[in-house]
Amino acid sequence: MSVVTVQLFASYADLVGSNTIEVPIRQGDKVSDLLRNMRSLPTASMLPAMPRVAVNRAFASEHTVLRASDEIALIPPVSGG
Amino acid sequence: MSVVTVQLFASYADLVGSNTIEVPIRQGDKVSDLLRNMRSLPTASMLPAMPRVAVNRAFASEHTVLRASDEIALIPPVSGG
Amino acid sequence: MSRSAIVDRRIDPASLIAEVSSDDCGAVSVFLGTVRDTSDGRSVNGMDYTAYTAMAEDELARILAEARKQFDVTSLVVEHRIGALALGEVSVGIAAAHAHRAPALDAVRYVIEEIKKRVPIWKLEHYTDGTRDWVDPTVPRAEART
Amino acid sequence: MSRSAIVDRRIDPASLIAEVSSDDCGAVSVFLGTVRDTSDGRSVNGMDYTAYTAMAEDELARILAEARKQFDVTSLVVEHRIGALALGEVSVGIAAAHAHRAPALDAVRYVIEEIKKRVPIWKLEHYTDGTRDWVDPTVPRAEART
Repeated sequence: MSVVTVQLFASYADLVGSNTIEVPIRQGDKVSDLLRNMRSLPTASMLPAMPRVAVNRAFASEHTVLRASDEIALIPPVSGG
Repeated sequence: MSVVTVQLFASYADLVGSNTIEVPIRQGDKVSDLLRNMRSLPTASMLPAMPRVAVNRAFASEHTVLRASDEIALIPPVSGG
Repeated sequence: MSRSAIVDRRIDPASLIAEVSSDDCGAVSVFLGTVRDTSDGRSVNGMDYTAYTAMAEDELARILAEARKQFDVTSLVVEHRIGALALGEVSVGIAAAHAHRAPALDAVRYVIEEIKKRVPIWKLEHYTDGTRDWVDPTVPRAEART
Repeated sequence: MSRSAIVDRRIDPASLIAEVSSDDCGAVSVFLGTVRDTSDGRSVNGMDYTAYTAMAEDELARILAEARKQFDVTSLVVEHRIGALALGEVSVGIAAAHAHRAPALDAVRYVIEEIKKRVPIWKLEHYTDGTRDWVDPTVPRAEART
């Protein structure tokens, strides 16, 4: 097991009370595993079960395999423009 | 018979060598009659047979009935914008 | 507000934007037509725009009225310039504002498309070879037009 | 040219227009998003825009690349502002130039539609009753959004 730091923004940061959340992952884990692991954390209880995830500054699918060095973020529904 | 002054613009004015052309009409004549009368004028020989016609600053159909007081113009293909 | 005009001075896009903007609008759309250095493959160094001004003003006003009705846009302005224009100068400026983006974008497109079809304005292109010619969009040319 | 940026200063539409304009273009299209005084029927007196800036810049660049390819537009610029904005201020400015009008208009519309879908920027509305709320376009509200 290692731990990745997941960036939070806007409403998600407000819901968690922090700009980041630490989530444990195993080697070979995918985005879907990260989200499952995250749901078991008490600090993440307010977050939606299936948020959009960005890996290395691009939207990722649930099948994307994660590495410890990846830049990972949860993306709330966007409202720019 | 009376005579109406028809305004010419752009390429049509160049073709006729004048900004206006005088065309005879009868009471009750329509736009189609005006054009037929115009085609018999030597000065109009360079103009197309069926130009777009504006009456009182709006496009008119060939069925529009003309009055001596109308503002009449021939409208070459427009190229504004 | 709604305003249309044939002008014989420079068109200022910032003024058009300021004119349509208001706090109840969330979107402003702008279109500018400018003088291009090429036309139908020929090299251009200027343009004269001439109009049947009285009718052109009426026709522009009718087009704005149609756009206001069709897209529910109330803030809409258009200016078309006549006279001699240099390369890069703005020949037509259109601005629309609306609470939401789609009507603002649609209204501006409608106005420029209708101007191209029915406003009695004509351009005389000046070519770098010294010749001049009236543009006739009804005659097929080598290249699509702006 | 093509340029995208997240900025924390005023957006100047005239600068964007100047940036995309050139003598080989006959058409410039511009879209501005501005802060509106009403949202979902609630009275608004300001807005905070926040971004995942690194990704937002990448995503804007990807959108411009798509627009350039899809519409053959090479002159395209977009700036999105973050921070505190007052009513009427410009939050996003997009400008495109092309030889002809259709690609310039299409490119600008594409860019604003894609920004609304996928650029990680969020707005916190300030209501005149003193409350604040993150805007969530995925939640149905009383009124369509800009």
